[in-house]
Amino acid sequence: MKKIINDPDQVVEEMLQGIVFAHPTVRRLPGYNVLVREVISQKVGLVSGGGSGHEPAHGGFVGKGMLDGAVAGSVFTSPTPDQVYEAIKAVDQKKGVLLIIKNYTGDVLNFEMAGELAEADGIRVEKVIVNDDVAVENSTWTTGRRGIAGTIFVHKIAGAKAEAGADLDDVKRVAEKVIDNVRSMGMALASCTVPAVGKPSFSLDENQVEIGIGIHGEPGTHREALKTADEITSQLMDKILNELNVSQKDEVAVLINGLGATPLMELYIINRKVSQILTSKEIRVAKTYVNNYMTALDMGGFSISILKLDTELKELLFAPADTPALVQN
Amino acid sequence: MKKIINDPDQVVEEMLQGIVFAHPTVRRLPGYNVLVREVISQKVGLVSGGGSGHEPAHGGFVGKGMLDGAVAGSVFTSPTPDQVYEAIKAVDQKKGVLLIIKNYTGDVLNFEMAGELAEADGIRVEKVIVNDDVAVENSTWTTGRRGIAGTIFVHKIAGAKAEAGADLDDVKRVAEKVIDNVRSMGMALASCTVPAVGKPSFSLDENQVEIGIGIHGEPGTHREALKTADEITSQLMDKILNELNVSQKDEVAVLINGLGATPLMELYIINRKVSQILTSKEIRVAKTYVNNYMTALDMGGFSISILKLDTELKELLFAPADTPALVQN
Amino acid sequence: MSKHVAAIIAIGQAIITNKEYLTELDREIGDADHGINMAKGFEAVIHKLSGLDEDKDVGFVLKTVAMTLISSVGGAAGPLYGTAILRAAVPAAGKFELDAMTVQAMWEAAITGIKERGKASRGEKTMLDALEPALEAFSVGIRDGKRLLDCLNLASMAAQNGVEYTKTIVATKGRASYLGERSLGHQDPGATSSFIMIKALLDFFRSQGSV
Amino acid sequence: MSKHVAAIIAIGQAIITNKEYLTELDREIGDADHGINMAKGFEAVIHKLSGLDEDKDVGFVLKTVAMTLISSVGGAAGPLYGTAILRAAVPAAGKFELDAMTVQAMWEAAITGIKERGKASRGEKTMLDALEPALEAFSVGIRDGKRLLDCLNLASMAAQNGVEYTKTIVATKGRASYLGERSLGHQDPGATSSFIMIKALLDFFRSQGSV
Ligand SMILES: Nc1ncnc2c1ncn2[C@@H]1O[C@H](COP(=O)(O)OP(=O)(O)O)[C@@H](O)[C@H]1O
Ligand SMILES: Nc1ncnc2c1ncn2[C@@H]1O[C@H](COP(=O)(O)OP(=O)(O)O)[C@@H](O)[C@H]1O
Ligand SMILES: [Mg+2]
Ligand SMILES: [Mg+2]
Ligand SMILES: [Mg+2]
Ligand SMILES: [Mg+2]
Repeated sequence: MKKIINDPDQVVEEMLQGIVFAHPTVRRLPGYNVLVREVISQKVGLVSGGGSGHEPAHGGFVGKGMLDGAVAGSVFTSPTPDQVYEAIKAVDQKKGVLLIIKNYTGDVLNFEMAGELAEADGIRVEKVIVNDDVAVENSTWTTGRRGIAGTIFVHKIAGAKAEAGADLDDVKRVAEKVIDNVRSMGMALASCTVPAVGKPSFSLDENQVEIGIGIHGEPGTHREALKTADEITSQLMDKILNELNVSQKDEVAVLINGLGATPLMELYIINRKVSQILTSKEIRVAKTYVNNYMTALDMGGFSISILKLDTELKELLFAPADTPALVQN
Repeated sequence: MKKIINDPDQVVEEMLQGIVFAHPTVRRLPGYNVLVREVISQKVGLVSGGGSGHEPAHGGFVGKGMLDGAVAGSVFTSPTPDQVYEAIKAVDQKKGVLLIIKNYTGDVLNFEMAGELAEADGIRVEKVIVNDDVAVENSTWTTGRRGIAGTIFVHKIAGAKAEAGADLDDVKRVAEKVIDNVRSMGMALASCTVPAVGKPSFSLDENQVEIGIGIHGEPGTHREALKTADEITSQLMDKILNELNVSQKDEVAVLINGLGATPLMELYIINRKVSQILTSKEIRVAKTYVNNYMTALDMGGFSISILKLDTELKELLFAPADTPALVQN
Repeated sequence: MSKHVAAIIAIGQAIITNKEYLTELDREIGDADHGINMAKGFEAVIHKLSGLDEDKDVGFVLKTVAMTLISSVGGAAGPLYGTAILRAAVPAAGKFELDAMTVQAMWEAAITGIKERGKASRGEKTMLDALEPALEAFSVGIRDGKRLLDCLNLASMAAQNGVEYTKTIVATKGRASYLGERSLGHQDPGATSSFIMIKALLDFFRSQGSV
Repeated sequence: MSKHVAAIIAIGQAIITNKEYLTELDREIGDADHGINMAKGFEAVIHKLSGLDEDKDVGFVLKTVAMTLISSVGGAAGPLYGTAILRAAVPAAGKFELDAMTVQAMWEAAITGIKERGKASRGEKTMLDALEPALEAFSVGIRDGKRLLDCLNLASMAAQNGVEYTKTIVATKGRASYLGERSLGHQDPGATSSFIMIKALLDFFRSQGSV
C-alpha cells in the first residue's frame, strides 16, 4: 500500500485537523469527529455524514446553503450514534434537525439511534434516506438501492431551502423530492485501498472494469471489458434514464463525479457524451457539476447523477452556497 | 493503459467540448483550443495555458477575477504560437495583455512567438515566467526552475489586480511580486500515463517515491523509500522555506495541490503538518487551498506551495473570483 | 475480576484474534471492515471493563458493553450487536449468576432487538442465520434438561451450521444484498462473528470446568 | 512533385518512422512527446505540401513547412525547428535549384535562428550538438571541393557523432536540464531528430542517384 499517511488508525483524526486548519468557516466539536458551521443561523439544522474516505463529502459541504454538521466515521464505516447525536445537539436551533442519510444499513441504524437519543432530549428530528444508485435493484424486500453521489444534490437543495427559512417539514419535503428525482450510476477501473486493510478491496484485470460500482468498492452489476468513454457513458445513461421519468423539454442537472483517482480530463470527456445524449433527447441541462464530490479514496472511476428539475428544485439548486468544496454565487 | 477516453488523439478536443458544455461562463474560440471568458470586461487581459493534462489548470481558471483566456496544448505539450496568438487577440480590450507562462522552454518559446505576432498587430503584450519549483536548481546558465502549482497564485492575484482596473505594467508588477514570493515542491508515489504514449512515464518500486517530481512526470531531486506523511511534508517544507525569505510574524498562503490520483484525505493530512510547521515557526497562515489545482493526469502525489504575503498580495488573494475551478466571495 | 466480565473478555479476545479473518470475509461481499470494526469495539470493551468495579451485576456489565460497542463499532454491526446486548441486559439486571432460563430469555431479547433494529429475518444472510438456530438448539437442550455447558455446545454447533448455510443463500439485507446472486457461495461475516462469540463463550466455560 | 518537396516528404517520413524511438528517448529525460510532436508536425507538412502548386520556389516551400511546423508541433522543438526553417528559407527565396554555397548559407541561418530563439549553445545537450558539428563537416567538405552528396554524408556522420556526444554531457537547456547529473548517459531526443533528418536527406539524394 502506497499512501501519504502517518498511521492507518489516525487518518480520520489527522484529516479532520487538516480540514479545520484549512477552512476557518468550519469548526470541530471538541472530542468528536464532527464538523459544524462556525456560525449557525436560526434555521432548520441539516446533518449528514457517513464513513470517511468520500472526501470532500461530507465535511466539505458544511457551510452556508448546505449542511450545518457532518459526522465522519472511520474509513467506509458509518459513524456511531453518539457522534451523530452530538452533531444534532450542536446544530439544533430549536427548529428541528433533518438527517440526510445514505441508504446503507450501518448509516441508517446509527443515525436512527442518534435521532432517538436526540428526540428523547426534546429535539425534533426527521430523516431522509438517499438511494440514488440504479446499479442496485430497488425492492422493499431488500436493503434497496444505495446512496451515492446524488446525495450532493440533496445537500445543496435541502440546504438552500433551510437557508431560506423553511420549516422542518418543508425542508424534508424538498429533500424527498430531490431523492425521488435523482438517479446515479458509477463504474470503476481500479480498486481503492482502505488504509487499515492495506490491500485493494477488489482486483480487476488489466482490461476489465466493474459496472455499477459502489462508493465503498462494493461490486455493481457485472464486470466487462474496458470500452470507450462514449460507450461506457451511454451504457450508464441508459440505465439512469430508464429509472428516471424524464422526457422532451424536461430540465435536468448533471453531476459527473470522480471517484478519487480519475483525471478531470476524463470526467469532462464523459460530460461531453452526457450532454450529447441529453441534447439528442431534447432534455435541457440547466446546470452541470464536474469534479470529485463523493469519492472512494483512491478508486479509479466515476459516477453520473441526473436530477430532474422542476421550478422549485431549479431555483434552490441555483441558490448561493459557500462551503469548502462548493461555492456558488 | 486503463483510461476512460475514446481516442488518445482526441482527448483535448473532447475535453474542451465537455468543459464548454459544463460551464456556460467560458466560451471556446471556434477552431482553436482556446477558452475565453464569455464576457470580457474593459481591463488588461490575462492569458495563460500550456500542455493539457493539468486540469483544472488552466481552462478551469478562466473567469471573473482570474484569467481571460487559457490555451490548451496537446497533453503535456506547449500549445503552438498561432493558438496563443488567437487567445491574445480575443481577450485584448486595447489595454494590453499579460501572458502568464510556466518556465518550460516549449511554453516560453511558443508564447513568445505568439506575443511577437500580436505585437506586430499593435497589441501591447507583456509576459511573466513562473518558476516556483524549488526541486530544480535555479541558475541563469540553465533553463532555471520549473513552473508548477504556484502558478495558481499568479492567476488569482494578477487576475484580481486586472479586475480592479490596474494597467498592464501594474498587473505585471504584481504578477512578478507573486513569482518572487512563491515557492513550491512536489513528490510522486506513482507515475502518470500520457494517453498517446500508453504506458507510465516512469516507474517506481512498490515502496519508492520520487522527491521533487515535475508536473509532467519529469524526475525531481532523487528517489527514496516511502516515509510517513509528516516526514515527507517536513522534507518538502524544509526545502521550500529554505528558498523563501519568511520569518516570525510573516503571513503566508498555503496551497496543497493534488497531482490527480491522490485522495483529498491525504492532502488534508499533509495540510495538518504544513500548518503545524508554520505555526511552530510563528508564521501565520492567512489562507489555505487544498485540492487538485495543477494536476499531472493520473499521477499519485502532491505539491506544496507557500506564498509570502504582504498587504497588497493578501488583499488581492482574498478578492472575489468566479471560475469553474475556483469560486471565492 | 468477576466470571461474567472474564467471559466477555474471552469473547472479545476471540473477536480480536479473528479480526483479519472477519475482515477478509467482509472484503468478499461487503466493505472489508467487519473484523476491524468489531475488534475496535471489543478493544474498547476490554479497556472499559478493566476499569469497572468488582461489584457490578451482569445487567450493568452488559449495558456497559452495549453502550461501548454502540459508540465504537459503527457500521451495521455496531447498532445491531449493541441493541442485542442492551436488550439482553434487561433480564440480567440485578443478577450475579445466570441460570439456563435467564440465558434463554436474554438470548430471545437479543434476537428480538436485532430484528427490530435491522428489520431482517432468518434466511437473509445475516447474523440472524447463526443466532436464531443457535438459540433454538440451546432451547431444545434446556427443554431436554441438559447442562448449560451442553446447551451452549449445541448452540455453538447450530451457529456453525448457520454460518455454513449462509454460503448457500442470497443476501437480501445489509451491504451484501447489493451483490444479489453474486453473494452466493460466500459466507456472511456477521453470522461468522456471532458464531465466534458463541464458540468463545463455550470455550471459556469449558476452560473454567464449571457450569 | 518537385524534387525539393519530395526531399522534405522523405525527411518527414523518416521522422514518422522514428516516432516511437524519439518518444522513448524523450521519455527517459523529458516528457515522452518529442516523437509524437514531430510526427504530428510532419504529417501536417506532408498534407500541406501535397496540396501545393508545382511552381513554388524552395524559399516558398520552406516557409510553408516552417509555418506548418510552428502551428502543429508545439513544445520546444516546434518553435526551434520552425524558426530554423523560416530562416533557412531566406537564402533559398526565388531558387528552384540549390547549390552547395546556398545550402551552407541556409544551414548557417537555421542554426543562428535556433540559437536566438532557444538561447542555447553547443554542449548543452540539445539539437545544436548534432546540427553545428554537421554544418562544420559540411563546410569542410565544401571547402575541400567535395560533391554535395559527399558533403551531406560528412554532415550526417558528424551529426551522428554529435548524438553520441550528447550521452556524455549534462543538459543545461530544455526539459532534460531539470535532471542535472541524472541526464548523463542519455541521448538527446532533439539531437537525434536532427540527425534523422540529415540522414534522411542524404538517403533521399542517394536514392535519386543525383547531386
Ligand atoms: N439488517 C440487518 N439485520 C441483521 N444483520 C445485519 C443486517 N444488515 C447487516 N447485518 C449484518 O452485519 C454484517 C456486516 O457488518 P459490518 O461489516 O460491520 O457493517 P457494514 O456492512 O456497515 O460495513 C453482515 O455480515 C450481516 O451479518
Ligand atoms: N533552448 C534550447 N535550444 C535548443 N534546443 C533545445 C532547447 N531546449 C530544448 N531543445 C531541444 O528540444 C528537444 C525537446 O523537444 P520536445 O520534446 O519536442 O519539446 P519539450 O521539451 O517541450 O517536450 C530537446 O531534446 C532538445 O534537443
Ligand atoms: Mg462498513
Ligand atoms: Mg513536451
Ligand atoms: Mg462491512
Ligand atoms: Mg518533450
